[in-house]
Amino acid sequence: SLSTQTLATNLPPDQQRAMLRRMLTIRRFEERASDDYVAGKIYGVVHCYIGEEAVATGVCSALGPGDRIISTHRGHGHCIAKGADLNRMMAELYGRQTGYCKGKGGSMHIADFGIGMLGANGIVAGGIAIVTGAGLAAQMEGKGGVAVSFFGDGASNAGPFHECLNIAATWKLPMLYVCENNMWAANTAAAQTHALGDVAMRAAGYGIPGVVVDGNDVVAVHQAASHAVDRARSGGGPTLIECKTYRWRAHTERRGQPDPRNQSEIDAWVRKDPIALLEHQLRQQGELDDAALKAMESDILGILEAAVAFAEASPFPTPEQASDDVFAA
Amino acid sequence: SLSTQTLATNLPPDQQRAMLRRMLTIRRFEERASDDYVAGKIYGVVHCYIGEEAVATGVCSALGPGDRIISTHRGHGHCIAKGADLNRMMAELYGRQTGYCKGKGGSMHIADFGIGMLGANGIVAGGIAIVTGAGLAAQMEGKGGVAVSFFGDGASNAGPFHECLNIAATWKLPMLYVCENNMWAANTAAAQTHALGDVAMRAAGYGIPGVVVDGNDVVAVHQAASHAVDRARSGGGPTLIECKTYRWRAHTERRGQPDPRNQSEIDAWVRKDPIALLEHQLRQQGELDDAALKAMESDILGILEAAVAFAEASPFPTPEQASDDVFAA
Amino acid sequence: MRELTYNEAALEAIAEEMRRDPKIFYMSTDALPPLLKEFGAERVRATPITEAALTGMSIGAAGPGFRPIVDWRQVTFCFVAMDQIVNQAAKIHYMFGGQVSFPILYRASVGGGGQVAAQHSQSPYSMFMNVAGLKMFLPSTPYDMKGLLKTAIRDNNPVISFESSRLMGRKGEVPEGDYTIPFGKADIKREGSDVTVVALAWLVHEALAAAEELAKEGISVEIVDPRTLVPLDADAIRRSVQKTGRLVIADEAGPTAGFSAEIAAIATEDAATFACLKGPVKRICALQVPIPYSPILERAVFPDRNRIIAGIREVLSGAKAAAA
Amino acid sequence: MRELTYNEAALEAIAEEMRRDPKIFYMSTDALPPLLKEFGAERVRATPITEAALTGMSIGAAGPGFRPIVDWRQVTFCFVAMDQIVNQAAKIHYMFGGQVSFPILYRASVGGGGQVAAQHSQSPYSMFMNVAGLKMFLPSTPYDMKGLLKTAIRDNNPVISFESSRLMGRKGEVPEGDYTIPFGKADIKREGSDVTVVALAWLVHEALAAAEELAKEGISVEIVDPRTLVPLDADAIRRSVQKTGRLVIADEAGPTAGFSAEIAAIATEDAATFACLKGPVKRICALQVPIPYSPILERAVFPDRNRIIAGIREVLSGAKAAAA
Ligand SMILES: Cc1ncc(C[n+]2csc(CCOP(=O)(O)OP(=O)(O)O)c2C)c(N)n1
Ligand SMILES: Cc1ncc(C[n+]2csc(CCOP(=O)(O)OP(=O)(O)O)c2C)c(N)n1
Ligand SMILES: [Mg+2]
Ligand SMILES: [Mg+2]
Repeated sequence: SLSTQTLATNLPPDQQRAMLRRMLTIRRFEERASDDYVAGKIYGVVHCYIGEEAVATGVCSALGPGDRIISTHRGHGHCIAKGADLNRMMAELYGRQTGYCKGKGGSMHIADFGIGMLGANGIVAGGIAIVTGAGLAAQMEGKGGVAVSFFGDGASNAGPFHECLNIAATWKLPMLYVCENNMWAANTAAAQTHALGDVAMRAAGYGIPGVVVDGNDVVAVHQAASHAVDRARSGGGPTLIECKTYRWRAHTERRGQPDPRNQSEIDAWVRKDPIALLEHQLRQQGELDDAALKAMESDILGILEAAVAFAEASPFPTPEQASDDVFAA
Repeated sequence: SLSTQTLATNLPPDQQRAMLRRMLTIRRFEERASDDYVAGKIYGVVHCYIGEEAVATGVCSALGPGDRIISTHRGHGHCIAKGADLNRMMAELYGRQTGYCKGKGGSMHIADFGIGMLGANGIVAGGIAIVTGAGLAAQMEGKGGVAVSFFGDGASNAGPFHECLNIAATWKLPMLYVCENNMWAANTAAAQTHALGDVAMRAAGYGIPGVVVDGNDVVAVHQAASHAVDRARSGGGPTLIECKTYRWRAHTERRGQPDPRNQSEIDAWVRKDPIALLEHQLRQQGELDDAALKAMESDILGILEAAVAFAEASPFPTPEQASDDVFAA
Repeated sequence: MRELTYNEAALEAIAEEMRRDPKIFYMSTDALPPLLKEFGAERVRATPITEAALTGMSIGAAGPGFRPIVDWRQVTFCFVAMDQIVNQAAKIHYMFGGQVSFPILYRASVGGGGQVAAQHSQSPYSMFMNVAGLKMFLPSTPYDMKGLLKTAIRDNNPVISFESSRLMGRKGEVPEGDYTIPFGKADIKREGSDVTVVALAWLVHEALAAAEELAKEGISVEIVDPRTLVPLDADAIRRSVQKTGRLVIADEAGPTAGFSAEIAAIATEDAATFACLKGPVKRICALQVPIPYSPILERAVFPDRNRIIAGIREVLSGAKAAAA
Repeated sequence: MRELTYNEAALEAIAEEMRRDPKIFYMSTDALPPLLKEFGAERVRATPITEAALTGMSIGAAGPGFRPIVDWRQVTFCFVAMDQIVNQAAKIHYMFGGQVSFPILYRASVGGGGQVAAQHSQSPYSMFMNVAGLKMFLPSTPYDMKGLLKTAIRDNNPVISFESSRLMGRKGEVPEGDYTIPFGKADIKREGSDVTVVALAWLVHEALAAAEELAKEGISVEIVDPRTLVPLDADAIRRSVQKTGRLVIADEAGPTAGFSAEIAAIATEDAATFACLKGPVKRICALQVPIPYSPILERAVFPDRNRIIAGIREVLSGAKAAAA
């Protein structure tokens, strides 16, 4: 859109290219993870973020290293956007000792507290209160840090969302509540479970801003997040940002599961590919050409090959290690 | 207020006198219960509704016998307003076999499913989902019944309130959500725990009406409830009604507990006595005189004496009965 | 006889009961396609992801005469509803002096083995056993599943159907049409004389495999499947132990304050049973840790036929030691 | 030595720790006046009635280095937070491979006796024992309370302090200043030789009264107070039973899959202990029912010194019977 075009031109091309790279990395990482899952090298369950890359990328590009986020069951994108190490991510998916969780967590539980990524979470809305505690910690630390809760449209109907929005608003916690409204919760349409189409409307009940953003427009997401971050850092309290987006793939990568969504809906959203949109914008600004894109692509694929190699070369945990880490020393 | 004066005159004097009688009955019942609690004849914990009688009375006078309500830990008023038997109520407080719960429940758990009173509840916000299920039942029964959730300002910050408002709005359940905002949750001021002063603002997030009413004006409460009931019966879905009111007494009747509220705040609300207000309105209409009031008073006291006599004459449960009623046949 | 999977048996029981009784309706965060297709969206409701609200709503719909089924799906999702389960559903009948009944079925899959890590690999039924006022069962076969589910749906109390995720696809003989299995009746899945193994769900099958193995050495294993956890058939368990004199308990859950501890207690607090015990009881359970993701770790945590065999050998040798 | 009540001992421990470590802060639905007065509203926070949110927030504040205390107040109020307790607090350290620690103290009063009926008279610690990843304790004296609370606050894991509502006003000697009591160490509250009584909290005192009574008849009772439930001092319990040969377990909670079952199991699954057992174990617990309101009913539900005495007589006679 033209408006975003203008927005985009406000961002330095390097930053735009960095965002493109992040989004491409997320997508290629998950394409590989999905293949390796089907190949039996990755276990359990894998939820892909493909189609929603602009949300995590746009929000996290508005954060500093000292800021903290929490993720959902669909967590790869948030990890990568916050700067997680791809080797340790892949090694975790492969169930190896060198993984972020030493093979104890898997796809649904990747965390890296060192970079302020407080973890993926297998319970819908389960992370919202945890990261609100990180927002309280940031406020008490007094260093201007903020905390970001990513959650889905489905999670927005759960009690913790309401409880935490009220606490954050009352205590003016430096928080962003980022709803990834991909219109579906597993196999149930948001339209069936939400009284209103816009989750952002809930903000009014707590006297905080509620913003609706095109979640496939990384620049628009970045701008909305930047404003909310400024507000939070300056003691203005929390903001609810609803990003309208869509999940391209089935709820999980397990093959042969039912997917009630109709193809035309999926196709329409694939045409709104967030990566293609930014690519197009960069080309229009004369800041990206085929060569540069090709280089970026192959660079990313190389890094992912290396991550897989790292994972495959890493040892599995030993049976004895099942008894480690129940309690901290 | 004049506006209510006009409202009042829309109601038949008999109905206004019936409301006065209800409110007086609640107050005298609790004054007696409190005395008997201090005297050691009533056990455990007792929460008094005194000062808030107009809420339960105004709402329940807009309901039919087939409609269902749920209460809170502060339940005597809701029971009496829905038409509970004072003998069985008092016998329950006295812990007798003839009590509503055979002595198993006490003050926090009086219920009478026969009259659509689904119970007091000791867990804050614990009843909201239960009565929302009764709203679903009413919708499925298709007989035009409605269900009413009474809850406090404190409960309005808890997850179930949010979850149920969304479900009721989405399914257009025939529900009234009646928030008794008495400005305090135990010893914590609502101002400390609510982002906004009006709980009714939360309704906007679900696209349902949110109404603020003077909770000490029984006629105003009745009118607001009547509109919401009409809406619910005709398939319009739920309404959130916030009644501004105040608890005259400490959080519980246990003596010597701290009460951080300052006396001037209490006094100001005592001057807004809901019973005195309706009495005044009836007198202005020429529908109540000293004699009628005196008769009503002594009639109520006589009924309460009889209730206490019934309770005291009733047997305590036997130890063996502790093992009854765990499961239904 | 016709065979169904454990999961198909459950769906058949529910569908048959829903045909029989129009007061039954079903709530879950995704509607099960076969039920939705047959009974429609009014009776088979896809809901917001609010297990707490659904659990409470089932109580408020049951009081006035409906018979709700709430499918929590994986048991881990019911912890958000724990207040409604422990403080409301379990207590409301007693607390209100039994004035009305609350016929509700809650469904929850339990167990691990799918490398879905700690949050999605849980067997917490013992936590619910500890709460007075809830009935619950955990079937090991499609046959038991259908018969117990029908009993549960007709019961006038809140009942939890724990269902083993490991067994969902497992086939077994299931009669067409109506039959029920009473609560509180254990099933002897295999008769034996040397040692009693009390096992649940998937471990019943592991125990059967262990028994086959040991039979080759002339060790005769009796396998008792309690099927219902509350009410629990203590008599059947005690009878078996009185016969064999030895007790092994096999459970996919961790041991601490668990089902396995309860079985050890009901055997050893009973004078007649204690008098027959030839050696210490043995619990074969998961390690008392959250369940890890990586397959090697996960296998190390869960009990299986080999650990059951080792446990049986231990109690037998222990007994010998004592005899010697 | 100076005497404090059980409740005062708790407050003193918390205040001393908060003075020592500025990273400690306190959240609860009402602020405790003495703590609020000394430490102010930033460190002693009155919150909305959202135990689930508080419990989750404590995890998110602990990860980055704070040491939160969340006072659930009555244990019944923590069931709304069960997902955050079971799925998050208990598992997060393990699930994330131990990359950071989560030092959190949760406080919860337990028990009955106040005629506050089913929802407000609960002793569900066994449910939490069944969950891997949580430490917990339940003191019986003001001295133990102060020492265990300090250990808990300094522990780098989620720890639940269960506190007996019956004992809140009970006085006992408490040293001024700093001391700690290690987790996993039982305390022999009375030495004896004929029978071991493993008891918790209020029932430690009932057991002491029972022991006094029986001493007059020359029956020597040893009373073991585990104090910490997780980790549990199994060795101390087994040593005592090996010495006395008889085991009675006294708990204010119901028996089913409870603390009492676990104690029976750890005694009877240990070969050396089993070999010393002269008779069946005995559980003296609450009836397995929700707790009723009326005093007569409530008294009928809870165990007390008389039921402990009867239980001890039973195991002693049972033993004789076996011997005869
Ligand atoms: C409390 C709880 N209930 C149910 C589930 C099962 N579940 C996993 S993901 C999911 C859908 C979540 O939808 P949404 O929040 O919109 O996130 P999305 O998958 O669309 O990213 C459900 C129901 C769960 N994980 N937790
Ligand atoms: C989940 C839960 N947490 C805490 C409590 C303790 N408690 C009982 S009443 C109360 C205050 C309730 O305030 P409000 O909802 O405004 O009702 P009010 O007492 O003012 O009528 C609290 C905190 C409880 N009963 N349930
Ligand atoms: Mg979604
Ligand atoms: Mg209030």
